[in-house]
Amino acid sequence: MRKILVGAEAFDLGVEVDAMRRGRTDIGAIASFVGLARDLNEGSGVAAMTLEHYPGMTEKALTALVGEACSRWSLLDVTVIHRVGRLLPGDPIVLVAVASQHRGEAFAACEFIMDALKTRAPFWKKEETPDGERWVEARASDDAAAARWERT
Amino acid sequence: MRKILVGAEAFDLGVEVDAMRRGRTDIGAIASFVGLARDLNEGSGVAAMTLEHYPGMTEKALTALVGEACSRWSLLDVTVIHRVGRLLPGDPIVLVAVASQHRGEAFAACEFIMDALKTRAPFWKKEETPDGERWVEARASDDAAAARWERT
Amino acid sequence: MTLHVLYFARLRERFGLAEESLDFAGATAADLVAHLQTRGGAWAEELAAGRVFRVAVNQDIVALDARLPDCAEVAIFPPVTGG
Amino acid sequence: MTLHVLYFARLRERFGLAEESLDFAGATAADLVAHLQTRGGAWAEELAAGRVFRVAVNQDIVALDARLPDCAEVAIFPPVTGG
Repeated sequence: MRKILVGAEAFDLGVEVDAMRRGRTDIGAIASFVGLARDLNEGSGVAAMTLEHYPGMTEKALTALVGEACSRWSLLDVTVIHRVGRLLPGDPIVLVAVASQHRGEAFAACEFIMDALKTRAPFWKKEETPDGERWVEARASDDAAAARWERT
Repeated sequence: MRKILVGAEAFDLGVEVDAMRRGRTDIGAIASFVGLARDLNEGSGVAAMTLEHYPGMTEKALTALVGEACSRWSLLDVTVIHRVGRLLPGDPIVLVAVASQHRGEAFAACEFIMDALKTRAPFWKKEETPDGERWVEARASDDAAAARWERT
Repeated sequence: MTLHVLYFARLRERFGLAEESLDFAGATAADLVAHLQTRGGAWAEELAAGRVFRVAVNQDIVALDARLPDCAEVAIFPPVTGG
Repeated sequence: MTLHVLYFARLRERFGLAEESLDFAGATAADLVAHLQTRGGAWAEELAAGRVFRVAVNQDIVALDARLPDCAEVAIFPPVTGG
């Protein structure tokens, strides 16, 4: 039931979540997340961004981290969609939706997948700013967010 | 920008989230949650459930807990919709969507609102089971989930 | 004082009553609960010491020692189970 | 051994190269990085000690002391910034 998709096409949160729950009566909770391109980052205006990825490894990394989520929490379905190519401010970039019987597991798995994706999936953002193009630098806060999930 | 709605009508997650982000380019993250009626609870089959509420206090309680979320986290928009009346397994019951610049705040506020709603908003569920109707009992796990957010 | 009292969910069903207006001589929510217990039957049973219920005054949940303002809307109901 | 080496994002741009096949005599990812540094210019600069980059072997991120299997697909790229 897991769906992992990387591509240039836009996605629709409503369609994806409806597809998860359609015909089922065992799901009690669906937590979802959409990340969007903003017009401002690190103090500069951003006119557009381009997402590059590593075809093959991207799908492998996403599959691995979704599998890790499924082994840590009792999940009924997971969808991860990540766009690549050129995006404008306001465009959705990434979608993670997690279905479970109970909300605590759905929330935890959804946030875990986003945090893990930020540090383990090979995507890179390049922004178009008034000062020219720039590659987005990795953020220490993303490492910290991912580290929260490490088990001792 | 906050939207709080209590009523019998079905809602559409995609429509609600699109309404949040339409025309905006400052939102980086939208965390959302949908709670659904399940066909099984506490070991019994559930053919249907009826949600009763306390008109007036419901809206007041939801407004208060959304306000609390807005004072704790930097949020750009919040939508809370809770259905009342008779619902069938698979039907969406509750929707919480939170928009923010960053995902950590969106996730935290969305989960806080759900946890607080479960213990502070005056809704009651009655289930139709093979053994007749029964009122759902409050769960200690919901109290524990809500208590996680208490600040010392 | 005059109170408008509401009952919800299981309590509404067991009392067979959704709301009533009451002339009441006590001061606190606990006084009101004690008064209702004297009705016996389901009232005595559901509001007995050790039973879990909530009291809201003018739509805010309060502790049992809360004072009741005149003309208050008082609601008595089981722990909530929404979402 | 023969390696297929890929570069992404800022490194791809700075090296002016997305991929190449290499005949390589070393054993580990660190050996490969040292070899590429000898090309000078952007190679020496971006792969210098203290610069932060990632190495993946057959599409798994590895530490620099990882041994390279023959015919491996090796990718060198900046820390990821997706989502």
